[in-house]
This record gives sequence, structure tokens and C-alpha cells, in this order.
Amino acid sequence: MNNLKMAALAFAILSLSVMAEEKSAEGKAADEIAKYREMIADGNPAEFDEMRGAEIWKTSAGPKQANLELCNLGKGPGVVKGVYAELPRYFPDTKRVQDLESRLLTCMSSLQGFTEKEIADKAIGNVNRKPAIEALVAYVVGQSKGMPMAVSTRHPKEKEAYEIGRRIFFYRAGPYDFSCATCHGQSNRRIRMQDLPNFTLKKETQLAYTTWPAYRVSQGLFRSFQWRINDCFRQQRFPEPQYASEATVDLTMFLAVNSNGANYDGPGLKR
Amino acid sequence: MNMKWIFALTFVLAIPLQAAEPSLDAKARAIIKRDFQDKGIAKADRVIQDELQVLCTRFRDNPPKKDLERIEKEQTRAIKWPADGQYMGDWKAGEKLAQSGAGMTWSDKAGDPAGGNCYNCHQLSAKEIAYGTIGPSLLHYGKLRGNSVENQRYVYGRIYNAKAAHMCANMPRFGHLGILTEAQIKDLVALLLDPESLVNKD
Amino acid sequence: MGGPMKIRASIKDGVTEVKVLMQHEMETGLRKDDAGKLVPAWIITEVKALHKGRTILEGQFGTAVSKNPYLVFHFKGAAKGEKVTVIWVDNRGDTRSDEAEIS
Amino acid sequence: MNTDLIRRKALKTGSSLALFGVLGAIGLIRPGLAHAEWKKAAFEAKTMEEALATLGVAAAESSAAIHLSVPEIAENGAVVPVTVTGSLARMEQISILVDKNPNMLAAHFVFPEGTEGFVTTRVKMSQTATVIALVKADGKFYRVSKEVKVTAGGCGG
Repeated sequence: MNNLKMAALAFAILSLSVMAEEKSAEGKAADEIAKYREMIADGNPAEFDEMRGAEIWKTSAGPKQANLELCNLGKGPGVVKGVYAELPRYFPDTKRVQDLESRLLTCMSSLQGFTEKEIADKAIGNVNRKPAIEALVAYVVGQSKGMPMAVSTRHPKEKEAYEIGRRIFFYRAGPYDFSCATCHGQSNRRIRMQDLPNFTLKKETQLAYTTWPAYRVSQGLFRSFQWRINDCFRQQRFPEPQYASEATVDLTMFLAVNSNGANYDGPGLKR
Repeated sequence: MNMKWIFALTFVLAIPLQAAEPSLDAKARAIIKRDFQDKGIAKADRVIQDELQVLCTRFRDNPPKKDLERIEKEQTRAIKWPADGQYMGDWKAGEKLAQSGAGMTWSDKAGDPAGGNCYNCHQLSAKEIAYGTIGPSLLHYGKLRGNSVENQRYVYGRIYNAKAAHMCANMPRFGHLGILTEAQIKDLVALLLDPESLVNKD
Repeated sequence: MGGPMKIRASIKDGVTEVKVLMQHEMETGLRKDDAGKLVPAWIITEVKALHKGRTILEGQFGTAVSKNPYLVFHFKGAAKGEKVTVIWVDNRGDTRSDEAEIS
Repeated sequence: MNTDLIRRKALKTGSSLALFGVLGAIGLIRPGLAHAEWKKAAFEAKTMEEALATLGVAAAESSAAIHLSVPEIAENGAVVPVTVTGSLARMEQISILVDKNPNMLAAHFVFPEGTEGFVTTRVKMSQTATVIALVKADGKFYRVSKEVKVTAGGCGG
């Protein structure tokens, strides 16, 4: 448990101490969950995905039999160090704002000759299938560990992506009438036992965003941020957002910009 | 100043104020419409909003009073009450429903029974520690409020359509949007109000 | 051969703490695949740690050890710069050996 | 682990020669080195009595000198962290059991002289159950146990 959550919990317990007994039981349960998370915090299997990704990065593949060492993720061809802390960003060659996964698709198609669709259609893995792009994500994000998030909104398209992301965040639809904000618009709320970060607050956004992508112990899999957004929409009872589509990039932009200033700390380890 | 003038003035003022915003709103809507696709039972048209969703989105769940009153009235009128006049079903079936988080996602299969998702957001029984806190605690709900027929009807209505009472509530419209059946809602009413239910007896 | 392990060994006050993270599916044999067929059990059964050729830990796993098994143990009698080796064998006969320098 | 077992398994795998080299180099393959075979019967035991019997436990008393650390609540049964340690003299073995799993015994560790009676690992639990740490110290068995509540996951299953 990090300091912020600890402080929030301490405050919550303090302010509720005069209230009914069931509240203190809730506090205790939260405490126990915090202990559980602390106990699993060590030994993150995402390291294996990072290792696999580093290999894939320099291994020739695709119709053009090329590797990704000339891929430009925003800081020049082949630069991986620190790029994730500045993504999403505007890329002049594609004339659009791209997140990491979207940009990897660009590289895998332009350098290696894959079609973006064939990669995107199988970009989210499962127990039986571990797509290269997920390992690449693990490798790239790991190279930004400890670096401060510094996502730009200077370019008009970056500013616009952020603004549209914010609108998608508050967009209510579907059979449950949910928006992202239904679950992530208030502090100190949870679904079942899972704490819900409040993405209208900078502190909570920073904490959540900088620990994704992550290894999910419940699934035994490394998960990219595209997966994270995809699974939120699934539970929101929305249709599926297309992989690395503008809607997902803009939503990522909204969260990434709001976490500016915090040190990136992924890949994380989640329940 | 007569009404005509007020109306005209508002109109004139509204144009420059909203000029930048609506274009981004429209752009966001167009992107959402384009970028979401059918998957399993979750079809792409789910992102098309009804009027309530449009207004709650636009006003960040705080719509103007006239919209609120009108929509709440419409939603209330649309509640389909049980034809047999019975509101309470089986609380044990209700507890099972409350525990289940299934239903309506693209990973649910067509025809699979939907869950109530109740514990995701509410505390219900003292036995279950894994409960969410997005909604208020409903522990001892019936014990505190009694299970008169009026209360049964009130609870049935709240589950059938939470938006009838609070237009932009977080809670889904379980009956109104066909998430749960009449029988399922009755089981949930029983879970909340039956004196023998886990919610009330611990 | 299985994927590499992550091994970290550090010494403090004469006690070496070894943390090992292994890459393994640890299939219980009870899970069904998408087609409804049981996925056969596939687990690490035996683990062994050595220091200078001497056994410092022997472990046996059943189906209930989590995927990507994690292990921490403590032993005495080592010095900085020396090596700890960990070996595992699974029920399919696959095996893996990795080592780490004590820091 | 049995050296013959490793040799047999190593020879069966494609990469056997490389492995054989590694094992030889670290001195694992030495004739006459005694090791315990994988405790098949214990790992396949479906009841606690059966599991204890196959581990050779006739009686195990509780001991305040053994510390079993498990979370009271686990958000996920797939990964439940377990640490067992103790202050008993000469702790030789630690076994970790879960009373409601399909197979009782999760893991079994043997500590040679010089290795502390301490282990941390992670186990799977199919439901809320009791985790049991069985310790053999100086030839005698001790057991301590704690309940771990495995809770339901988040929304949408």
C-alpha cells in the first residue's frame, strides 16, 4: 500500500471512528486487503514479459524480415528509454496522436510489413496465446520506470485528443447507463473489494495510471493499457472499442495528461 | 422585458459561448460511434444515447430542473407494475441474483441468466464482506423500514427504474431497459424486505 | 527448456536471502479449455537450490502452487560474490537451471 | 530430488545434453547423493487424514513457536501469499496444506543444516479455507493453521 492510500485510509478510519460498527468492519477489511496487496507486491512476473519483449524488439519478423530497432516511438528511431512517460503524443508522419500500442502497430506495419489489422485483431492475449505486441509493451514501458510523466498538450491535436478523451470519460450509454465516471468519478469507493481510483483527481489518477500496464495475478497474464480500457468498457456493458482506435487513444491521453508530474512506476502488479 | 426578448437574448448569447464546445462534443460523439464495434451480445448501437443519457452526460449528472422533472415523470410513467399485484418473490433467489455480476457484457452469452450485480455497489447482508460502496448500504433495509405493501411497491419501482426517482442516478434501470425480469425484481424486493432474508436477519 | 528464472540473493548479517521467481504455467489439471476439454496437469514438481555444490533447499510442489511460482528462503555460510543455483523439474520432464551472484 | 530422476528426465527432453552438462558442472549428478522422491501419494491426497498419513505424521501438536503468515482476506484465490517461520530448534521440514483444495498438500520443503526454517511462497485456493503449516523440527511434527477468506471479484465477472 502506498503512502497516499494509507493516508486516505487513515483519514477514512479516523473520520468514521465515531460511526456505526459496520463502518469499522469495513475499514478492517480494507486494511486486510491492503496487507494482501503488500504481500504479493514482490516478485512481479511482468519482468518475464519485459525480457521477452526485449528479444522480440531486436528479432526480425514479418514479410519484410525486419526488427523494430528503427521504430520511432517519439524520441527518435530506436529510442526506447523514457518514451512511455511522454506518450500518447502527436506524430507528424501519421498526422495523429498515438499511444504506445497504436505506435507499435505503425512500426510493425511500416518496418516489418504486417498489416495493422492482422496485429490488432490478435493484440489482446489469453492463457493460450501471448501476442508479441503485449511483450513489446512490457519491454517499452519498463524502460520508463522512475521517469516523470510528461505528456504534451502543446500540439493542437494533442490538446484536442485530451478534450475528446475527457468527453468520452463522461459519456453515459449502454444498457446500464454507465460512463467511466460512474465508477471512477468519486473517491473512496469500491466495487466488491476493489478500490476505484477517482480520475477526476490528479493524485488518484497519477497513482493508477503510473502502475499500468501490469501483471494481473488473477489472470496470470501481463496486460497492456489497451486491455485495461477494453475490459473497463466490457464491464461498463459497452460494445468493444477497436484496438488502438482514436477513442481509446484519446481516453488514454486524458488519463496520461492528468498523471503528469508523477514518476512512472510500471509495469505494475495487480490482484 | 417580455418573454420573447429574453428568449432572443439567450439565443444570441448562447452562440459565441457554445461555439467551441459543441463542435468537440459532436466530434467526440462521432468518434465513439465510429470506434466501437459489435462483440458478442454487445452490439455497436449501444453507444447511441437515449435522451436521459444525453442530458446526464451534457450536464454531468446535474440537469436543469425542467428536464429533470419532465424525464423523471416520463420514467415513472413507464414503470410496468406486476399484473398480479404481488411485489415480493423469494429472497434466497434474490441473494443469488445479488451475488452475480453477470449479464449484458460481451463475454456473457445470449440467453444466459443475468445477475443483479447488487453486491458490486451495495452492502446487503452482514455475511458478505466483499461488497461495493458506490451505492448506499442496504444492510437491515427491511428491518429499518418495514415491509408494508407500499414499501414493497416503492422498492420494486426503485429497482425497476432508479432514474424515475433520480434522473441521473448511478444505478441501472433494471426493469426499464430489460436487464432483469419481473420475477427477478420480485426476488430482489424480497431480499431487501423479507424479515427472514439475510439482509434483515443476522 | 523452460524460460529463465529471476533469482536475487543478498546477504545481511551472515544470512543470505534468496528470492526466486520461476516461469511456469502450473496447470492444475482441473481447468477446462475453451472447447470444454480438461487441460492436463503441468506443474513444477521439484525445486532445488545449491550453493557451492551443497544443497541449501529442497522443495516439492503440488497443483496448488500459483502460476509463476515464487519462493523466498534464508541460509547461512555464504559470502558476497558467491553464486546460488536454482534448478526445477516439471512433470513433463522439462527442467531449468539458473544462477545468481550474492550481493 | 533424485539424481536418477533428473538424469532420466533430462535424457527424455530435447535439450538433455545441455542440461546434463549444467547439472554435471554444478555437481548435482554425483553417485550416492540421497534425495527424496516427489511425494506423489501426499500430493494426490484428497483428505487431510490421508495427506498427513502419507507425510508420516502420526500426531502434530500446536506450537506458539511457529508463525504462519497469510492474509485474512485474499482478493484472489489464484495467488495467496504464505510465509512460514519459527523459532524451534532444527526445523527440518515445512509443508503447506489447504483444507478445501482438491489436493490437500500444496508444497513441501526440506531444509538442510545452515538453511533457516523459513519459507515464503504463493498458493492457489479454490475457496475460503484453512491454510495449515506443518513443521517438522528435531524429528517432531507441529501444526498451526489460519483461515483465509477468498472473496468474489469485481463487476461483470
